[in-house]
Amino acid sequence: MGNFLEAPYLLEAVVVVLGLALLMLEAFLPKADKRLVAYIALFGLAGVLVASFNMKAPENLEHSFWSFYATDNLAFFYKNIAVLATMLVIVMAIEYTPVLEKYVSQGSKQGGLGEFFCLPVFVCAGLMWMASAKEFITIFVSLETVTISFYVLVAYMRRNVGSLEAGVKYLILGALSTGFFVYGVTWVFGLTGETHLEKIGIALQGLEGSDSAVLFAFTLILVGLGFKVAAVPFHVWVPDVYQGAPTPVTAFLSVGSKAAGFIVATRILQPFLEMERLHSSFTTILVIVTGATILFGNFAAIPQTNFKRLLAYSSISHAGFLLLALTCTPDQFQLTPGQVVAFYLATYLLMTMLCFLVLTIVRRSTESDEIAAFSGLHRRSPFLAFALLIGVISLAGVPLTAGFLGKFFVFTLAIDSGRWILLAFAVVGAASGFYYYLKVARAMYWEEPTELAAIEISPLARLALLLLIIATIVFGVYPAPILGLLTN
Amino acid sequence: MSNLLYILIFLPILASIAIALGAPARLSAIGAALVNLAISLFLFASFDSTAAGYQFAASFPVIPSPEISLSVGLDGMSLVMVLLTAIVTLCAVWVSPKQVEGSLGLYYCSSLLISAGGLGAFCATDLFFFYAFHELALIPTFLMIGIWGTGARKMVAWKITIYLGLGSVILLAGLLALFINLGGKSFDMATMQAAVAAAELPATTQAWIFLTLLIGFGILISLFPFHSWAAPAYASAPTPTSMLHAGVLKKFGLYGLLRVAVPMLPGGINTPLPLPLLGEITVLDLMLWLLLGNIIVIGLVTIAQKDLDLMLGNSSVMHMGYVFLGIASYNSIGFSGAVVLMFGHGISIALLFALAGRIREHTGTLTISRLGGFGKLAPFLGLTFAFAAFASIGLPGFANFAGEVAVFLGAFKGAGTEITFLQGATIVALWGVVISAVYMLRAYRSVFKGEPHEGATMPDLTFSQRIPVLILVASLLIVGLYPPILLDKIKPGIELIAKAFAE
Amino acid sequence: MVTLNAYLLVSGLLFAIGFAGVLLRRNIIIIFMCLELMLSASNLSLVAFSRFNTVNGLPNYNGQILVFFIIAVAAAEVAVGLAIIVALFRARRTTHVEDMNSMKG
Amino acid sequence: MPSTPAIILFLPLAVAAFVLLASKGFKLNATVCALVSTASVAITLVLSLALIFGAKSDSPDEVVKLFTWADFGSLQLEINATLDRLSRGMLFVVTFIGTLVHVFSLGYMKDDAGKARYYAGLSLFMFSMTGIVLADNFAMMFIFWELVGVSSYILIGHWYTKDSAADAAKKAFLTNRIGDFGFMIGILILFGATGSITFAGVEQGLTAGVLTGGLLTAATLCIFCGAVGKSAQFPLHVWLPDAMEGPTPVSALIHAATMVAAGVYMLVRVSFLIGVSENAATIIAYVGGFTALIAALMATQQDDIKRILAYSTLSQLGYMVMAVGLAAGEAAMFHLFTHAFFKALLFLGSGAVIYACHHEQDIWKMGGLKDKMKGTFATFAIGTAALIAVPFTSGFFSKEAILEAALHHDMLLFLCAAGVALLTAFYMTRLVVVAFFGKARTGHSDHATEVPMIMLAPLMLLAFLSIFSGYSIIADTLSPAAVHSEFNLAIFLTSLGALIAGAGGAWILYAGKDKDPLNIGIFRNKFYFDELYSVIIKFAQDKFAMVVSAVDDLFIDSLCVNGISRAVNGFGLLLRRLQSGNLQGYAFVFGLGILVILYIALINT
Repeated sequence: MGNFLEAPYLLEAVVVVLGLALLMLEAFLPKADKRLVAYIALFGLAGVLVASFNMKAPENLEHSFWSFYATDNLAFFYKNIAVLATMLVIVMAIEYTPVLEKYVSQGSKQGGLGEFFCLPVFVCAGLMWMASAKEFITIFVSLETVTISFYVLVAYMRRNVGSLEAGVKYLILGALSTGFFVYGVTWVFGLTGETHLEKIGIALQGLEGSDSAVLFAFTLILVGLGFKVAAVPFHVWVPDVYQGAPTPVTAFLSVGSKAAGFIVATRILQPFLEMERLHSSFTTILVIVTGATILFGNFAAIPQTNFKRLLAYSSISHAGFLLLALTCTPDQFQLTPGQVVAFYLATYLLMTMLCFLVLTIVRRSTESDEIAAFSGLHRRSPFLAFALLIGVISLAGVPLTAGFLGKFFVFTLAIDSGRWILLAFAVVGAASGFYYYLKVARAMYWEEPTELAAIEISPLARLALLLLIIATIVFGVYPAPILGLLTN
Repeated sequence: MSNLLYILIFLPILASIAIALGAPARLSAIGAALVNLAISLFLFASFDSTAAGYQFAASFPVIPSPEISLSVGLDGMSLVMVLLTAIVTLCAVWVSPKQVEGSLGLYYCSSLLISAGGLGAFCATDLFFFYAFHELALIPTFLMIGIWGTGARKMVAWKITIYLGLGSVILLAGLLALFINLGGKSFDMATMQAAVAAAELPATTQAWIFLTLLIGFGILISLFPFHSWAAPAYASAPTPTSMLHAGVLKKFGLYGLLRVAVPMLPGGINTPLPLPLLGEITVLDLMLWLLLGNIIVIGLVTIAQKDLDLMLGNSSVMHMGYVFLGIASYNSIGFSGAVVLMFGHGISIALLFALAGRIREHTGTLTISRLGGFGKLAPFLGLTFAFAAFASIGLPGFANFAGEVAVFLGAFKGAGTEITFLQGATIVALWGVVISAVYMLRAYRSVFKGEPHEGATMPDLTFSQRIPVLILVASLLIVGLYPPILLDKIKPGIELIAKAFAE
Repeated sequence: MVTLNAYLLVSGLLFAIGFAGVLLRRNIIIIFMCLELMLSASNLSLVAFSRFNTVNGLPNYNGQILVFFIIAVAAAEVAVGLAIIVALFRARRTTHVEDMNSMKG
Repeated sequence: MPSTPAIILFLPLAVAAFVLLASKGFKLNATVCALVSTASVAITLVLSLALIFGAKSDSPDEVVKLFTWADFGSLQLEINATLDRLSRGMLFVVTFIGTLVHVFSLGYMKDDAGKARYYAGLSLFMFSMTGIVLADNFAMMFIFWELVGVSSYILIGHWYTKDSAADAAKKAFLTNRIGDFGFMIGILILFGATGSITFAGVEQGLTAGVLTGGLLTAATLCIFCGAVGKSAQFPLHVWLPDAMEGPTPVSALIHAATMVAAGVYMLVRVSFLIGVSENAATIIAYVGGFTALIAALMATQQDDIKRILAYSTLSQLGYMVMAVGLAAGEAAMFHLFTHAFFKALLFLGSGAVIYACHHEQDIWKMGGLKDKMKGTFATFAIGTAALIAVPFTSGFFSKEAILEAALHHDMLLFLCAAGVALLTAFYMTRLVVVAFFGKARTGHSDHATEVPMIMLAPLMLLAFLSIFSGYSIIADTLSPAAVHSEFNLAIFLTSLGALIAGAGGAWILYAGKDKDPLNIGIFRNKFYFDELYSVIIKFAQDKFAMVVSAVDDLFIDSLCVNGISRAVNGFGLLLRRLQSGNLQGYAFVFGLGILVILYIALINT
């Protein structure tokens, strides 16, 4: 296995250990402020993040371990996304503590809060493992690690009906999608006798007949993937769960879970798409799903009045743009779909987290997720308003923000691959994006505030917001650092 | 020297950051605008009008592959646009109020960012930044109209933002299609231009891309029938926003057509495309029909307006038709005319909006029937408004005339004895000259001539308020009396563009 | 001799029954059980594939390993799931799906 | 040292700018401004005289290059100065009358609040008019063509707080714009066909025959359109009578002597064009003849002294245009010169009368002025004599030349011209009789006194020229070619007959009357052209514009733009409905999605 101490899987191991240690800490220090757990988690994850940049892929990949553990650029990239997302979620969770206290605590003030800061760490481990998984068993296990942790997180506010309802919906539909996914994997295994993606690819090339069986398996697997990335028609859980879940969890679902879904999708789709005989069928399926996702996500977002729900639909529409990239087979363009998707997700992380962070802070003060709650935010807190403004215009894809570049590359890919109809959908979708994202800006800047009291922001949150704003703008103008991680 | 353009673009941005951090808003904004004007004038003076190609060029690589870099440079055409932006910005900032309801800083920042967007787009020689900078203005405009607009401000701000958003996304699709078809390696415009000959794109492909660009840019320019956002937005927007948007930003689309579509898609203009409802039609013919829509239809709409601000807004839509005509003529005379006309129109409409804004500030209304006799109450206002109105209807001595006359001559250049659609359209378009005189002089007659209404007051401009007005008037007159001051600079660049499709 | 197809047929039936249950039953606990049924369907066909598609005369153990993982994951899922359902019951005094539509649109 | 034409051209511009800046910015005394302006025009007069006398009879026509106004690479638009007999003569007329009007205005506008603005306007006009005269190409011609329009707009609307003046200015400008619309089309067609914008270049192209047939006729008529607007020919004649709202010296200078004659001057400049396009020439001649006739008819029933003169101007311009159409450009120019002198005289004379009567303009409220204003009366009478072509006045010779041209070409036009001559004699006699003879009808005329010398002196100078400018010694200097024709008895008799019949009739009808014994509504109401046009404008423009605006609003904005946005919104609401909140519904969507995807995939393979 080469140099044991430099192997990338150490990162996951450290995260798991960190999570366990935090649980211990929480258990043995019942009187301590639970936020201590969160701060330690933050420091620990920051350490992992720094370490991940120093981690190199092993040069000798002959050991069979590496056949189900990928160490390419994409894997590292997604690991970084996972860690970063988790850190931001924990920051958000700290801001969210008062709300949690209200719906969770029994007896003592912070009773039952500790796990809320520990579980994301385990999710993070699962996400990181997913980034490297290239074999169905690994994929399945890491996927479920993430999903089951999320069941708990979504339903965490056990005295909040919305949170519970969301938890149950997520649970049932998640389990359902797992069922379909596993059944699909079963069929792939039956057809090829393999669970390694690379070997499946080779086996599929040599497969004769059984076209409908392959398509059947592909479709079922697509259900599992579609569920994770929120692709129509497997998106149905998204709005309700996003709305009901605690806001930090929603953010985590929106970024972490989706990112992991996309890296898995990138890896799983590859062997299928390389199958020349059925290439056009697979592509057709993907194109239809993509088109539906873009249209649904964008159009259904238009009439929304709840900001969290709006972000849910936004998440669907971004899934549409990301899927669009995956359907592409570029001819001239120098970035591969996989790179574009990764880049897009990195920018998506920044801007979505920015929005959710502001939402968390505003929620604490207004006790509402409605867009109307943001009325006159500009007067109450110019900084928050500006942060959210940057967040939503980046989501809408206004140039010189990071969000634009993602769309820019996706459009380029679509044109290069001649996906004209999807491009047309994407154009319409992007334009309607201006409509619903700016609804929030409209409320913040045009409307009169209902109250004028300033909103308090903790220094940590302020720092996080500032960093996110700067990153959103800087990467919008100078994306080379992110692209550098993906290409060299 | 080569970094001057970066300073030019980023100074307004830095100034807005400073304002956001607490610097005095008005002072910083005027300071930045003054420095920018000085830089532009310096660039203008030191521009070598014998050399073709980009001058003061500088480049800063952003992504290696596909090659995107923050490269800037000026040829004559962009030089003129930069000068226009700098002049209008200074005046727009200057006429801004000293106090507003809400955040004064945001007010000035928005103006500065709109200006930075314009400057960036005109300076950029990289397609990515050319596009991206223009969009910088979108949100400030949204905020300005939405917060400080008048009338149905929310509705119109909403409309302009969504509409322009749609336009820019379509434009993006067109630009990217162009990029991919020209090799898909580099966004550098010069590189793309060089690839045109080798790419040998099929004429139909070129035509489709051209059409997409025409629609995308067209929405930004308020090309008929994509115009309905413009007039209400300009009418409702705070004065500096109307000045900057109608005066500068709207020219981006036209500039873009000349900079990108025309030279890079030489075969796209005359190839018939099967379009729904229209049958087989070339992009050129389509453009001519639409620009006639601008000139005649919107001209008539302008006549029917009862409010000065809506009238000015519509007139600015209408005049875009002439610039289009200059582009449609497809020769260097027409192109030069288009550029000069852009300059003239930009200045004159900014002046008109500045003066109308002053009236609205005092009277609270711009309904023409409720105003009257202002020439007697405020002679300076009356005189300068007359200058602006005369410029806008294309009288000799003002920059607009030089542009218009070149546009018309361009359309007939080499026509021979055959009157094709281009010439026919030009003749119809000429009637617009009558139309614009009708609405302008009617409005001027009602607002400024005659006896003032009973009890009406209108203080004349103070010394400080006169300065921006005089700057604008002087710009119009200097260019109008001696057009070579611009023409000599733009000639080499324009001829390069004209050559691109002549081959 | 029972063929592979027979196993697959049974597995398919199990899967269909499970899915039908998810669609039709009103009680969340039963729905949850039906979901487990669907996982079992996968397990059954996995084992069948593993047994019939031999590698070098031996069953393909990859499939059986996957079965183990599925069983383990299903157990975890049930643990968490039931906890959530219990919490729901405590908060709402109901486990019927119709009662869960406070969020829609 | 700039060349003489450059000074003549640009001095007035500089003065206009100076006056505007100095009076507005530095509060310079208005009288000083007026004097500066007057001095500048006097200088130009001297210089243009120098040009005339400096030129030898056989010196070639030259084009003095001044500067390139616009260089498009393949096309240069230049500001040059053509110096030939035509332009030298015209230049003299313009600067001479200009000088007199400036001087006259010193008295007339003495107490006007906007004196500085007035003089700035006059200087601007002198600049523009000089530009037209000197133009060697269509572009330059058009530039200055527009500029005279502006100066005319400014000066007609000088008393801008007066509604009628403001309206008249607007009307004049807009009517001219319509003419310019045609003019520009003509220029463009010629440019397109010949590739040149200079007169010489176009002429060369036409000689080579690059443009023939219908398009040539169309181009010529389009060019003629410009003249129709500027020289107020039918159907664009309606602005000129209204333009009398301006100060009277302005009427004399711009709306009688020079600017309105610019159309004729331009037509003579491009006579090479009319020469090759016979159909167009015929139309031009008839438009001229028709205008002359209807204007004369209208003049017979007007009561406002300036309006009578205005219609007379229309009528005389019609004469000139007719002459141009009859290929008698020299005759037209000859009449232009003589007319400039005597009509300026008449206008300034009427200005003196109006000044003396405290801005009373109705001739029926005057009367008996001949004794109170002897000098004015004498000069006015001389002007009238020239206008009605009393033998051996200048008008007699020039009108004779036109009649002769008409006789040789077209009998109908000759009869028309003769009729106009008769009518001219009639209405001018009416004017003189009513205003100057009889007894004072109101206090204003009763208290009228002779005007000061500064106003009377220009009248005398003009009176001198009104008589003698018809004689070769002056006429041949000014006209582009020798114009005196052989004595023709038929014409002489016709002319004389018309004079006697017209003047005699008027004398009999009006001597000693206190109100108009005739009342011919159709003439008095100018054939209802104004009413007709206002109906056309109301419906073809304003109502139509409202309809277009409404359609634009309803169809494009409400239906298309807002409709699409509403449709998208509605679609969004519909999709929202799908999100029912029901868990099993969601599970059902899963299943349905799988089925649909499988169906499509299997159909596809």
